[in-house]
Amino acid sequence: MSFSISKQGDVVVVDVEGQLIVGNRQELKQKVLDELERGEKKFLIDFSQTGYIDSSGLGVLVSLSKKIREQGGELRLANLNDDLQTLFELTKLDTLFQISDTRERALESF
Amino acid sequence: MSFSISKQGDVVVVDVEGQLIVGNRQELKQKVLDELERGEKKFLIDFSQTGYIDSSGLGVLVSLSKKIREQGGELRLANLNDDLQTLFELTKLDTLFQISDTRERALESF
Amino acid sequence: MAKPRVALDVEIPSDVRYIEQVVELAARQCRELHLPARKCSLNLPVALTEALSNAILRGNAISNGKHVRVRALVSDDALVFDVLDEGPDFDIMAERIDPTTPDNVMREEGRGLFLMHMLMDRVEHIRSRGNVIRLTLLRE
Amino acid sequence: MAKPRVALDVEIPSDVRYIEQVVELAARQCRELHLPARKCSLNLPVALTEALSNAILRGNAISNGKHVRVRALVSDDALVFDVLDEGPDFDIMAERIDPTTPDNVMREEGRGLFLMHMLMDRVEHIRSRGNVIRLTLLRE
Ligand SMILES: Nc1ncnc2c1ncn2[C@@H]1O[C@H](COP(=O)(O)OP(=O)(O)O)[C@@H](O)[C@H]1O
Ligand SMILES: Nc1ncnc2c1ncn2[C@@H]1O[C@H](COP(=O)(O)OP(=O)(O)O)[C@@H](O)[C@H]1O
Repeated sequence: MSFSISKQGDVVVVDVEGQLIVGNRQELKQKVLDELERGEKKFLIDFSQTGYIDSSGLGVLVSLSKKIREQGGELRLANLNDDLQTLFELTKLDTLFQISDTRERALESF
Repeated sequence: MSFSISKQGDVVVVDVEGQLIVGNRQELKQKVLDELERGEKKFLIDFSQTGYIDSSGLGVLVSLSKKIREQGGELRLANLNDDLQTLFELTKLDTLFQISDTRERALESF
Repeated sequence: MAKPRVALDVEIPSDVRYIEQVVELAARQCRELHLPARKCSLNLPVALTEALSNAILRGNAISNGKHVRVRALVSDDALVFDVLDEGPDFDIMAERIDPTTPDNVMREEGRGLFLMHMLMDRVEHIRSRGNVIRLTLLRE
Repeated sequence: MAKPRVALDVEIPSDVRYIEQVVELAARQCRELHLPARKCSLNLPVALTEALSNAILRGNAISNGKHVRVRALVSDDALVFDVLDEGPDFDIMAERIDPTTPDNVMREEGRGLFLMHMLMDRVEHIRSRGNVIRLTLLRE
């Protein structure tokens, strides 16, 4: 369970490895907010290595998308597997986020 | 918790990721025996990504070293962290195995 | 029908960092009983995480010394998880909101009970010494 | 001195694949009580894995329906783990061999009780309805 951050061009890419849940969501939030504070504007969260997400993990994604937008930035998501896609559909969060099938497509979309 | 096998020159390298314990040791044993059956002779088990090993994991290493030697092959170990080094010393298995500090040194030693 | 048997019984401190391992034990139980893969990889882990985090954060209010218990009961047709806390009563119907309305979809909280209901075949609240949330997953 | 309190209480089926998650819960408990890092990363995980696998494979002989229970007790000076099985009595002194002698070092089995004793501050066998192996780790 860890978050790794890398930079692809001008996009900050965050890989979520393992679960995004109540026990670790603050860590993701802080990492992204630190980058935002440094002036970064474009963010991609890649879920290809993610297991499941709980409601507090979803809450952090909503919170981050608001904060990034307030700074004139953008948050995109990529690589939701079927389980995660279902979660986003159940909660209608698929209407709130721009979600791409692959990392490449997400990077191009900025 | 998984085992990945790769080939470096004529050496079969096994990376033990996570724990080597009663719940998964059979998987390691089978993977190595399969390679031995295919005619491989040189084996290196790399523990750089290993957490802990229990007595049944140590037992599998002893068993493999015997079986490999019976076929005229060799088993070497590399990258024991302090915890694992302690385990091998407590059980005197450090006298039974050839153990290298790094993967490179282990590969050169064959 | 055979008497339901306890398959797993775990008591942990009121600390959310224990949740993931407990859920992994439950998911393993789910897989070994051959329930549909999706139920074991998504429905159970998410719903149980919600019930556990509510028990720890809402029920026990992270109090030192209070515990949360999870008990799995296996019967012929279902796998049932009871999540027990030591907190005060609450009204599970009244607390549940619809987080998918245009007003609510931007909220950061309030999706827990909703997800439990969507992902489980049955969700019950039983008032005992504390709260018991009973999550039922049919084998089907 | 305060009364020892139960910090963790886990009951699992007799299946070795549950061991790793239970040990991870115990190791987390160890870290949160600020015991020395080495005790939480090596001594406890290995010794508890040994006690659990003996309880499952030897005590309960992998019987369907039999359970293994682990209970952690925290006191001012120690963290104590009780591992309970439902098996017949055995003689922990007589069963323990020295696996480091030239004859024994090539053996594939028999290192479990030895490692428990080397890695724990105290190991006790208590005969109750089944066996209780009590592993004590001093906080020091
Ligand atoms: N075990 C519980 N004990 C007390 N109150 C609870 C419990 N579970 C849920 N609640 C109440 O129900 C509310 C809604 O829960 P939920 O839908 O999970 O959303 P959230 O926890 O994000 O607020 C909580 O805010 C809390 O007031
Ligand atoms: N919980 C238990 N119930 C019954 N017998 C046990 C138990 N734990 C250990 N034993 C006995 O002690 C012996 C030695 O145990 P151990 O040192 O762990 O080595 P191993 O399990 O590899 O044989 C076991 O083979 C078994 O006969």
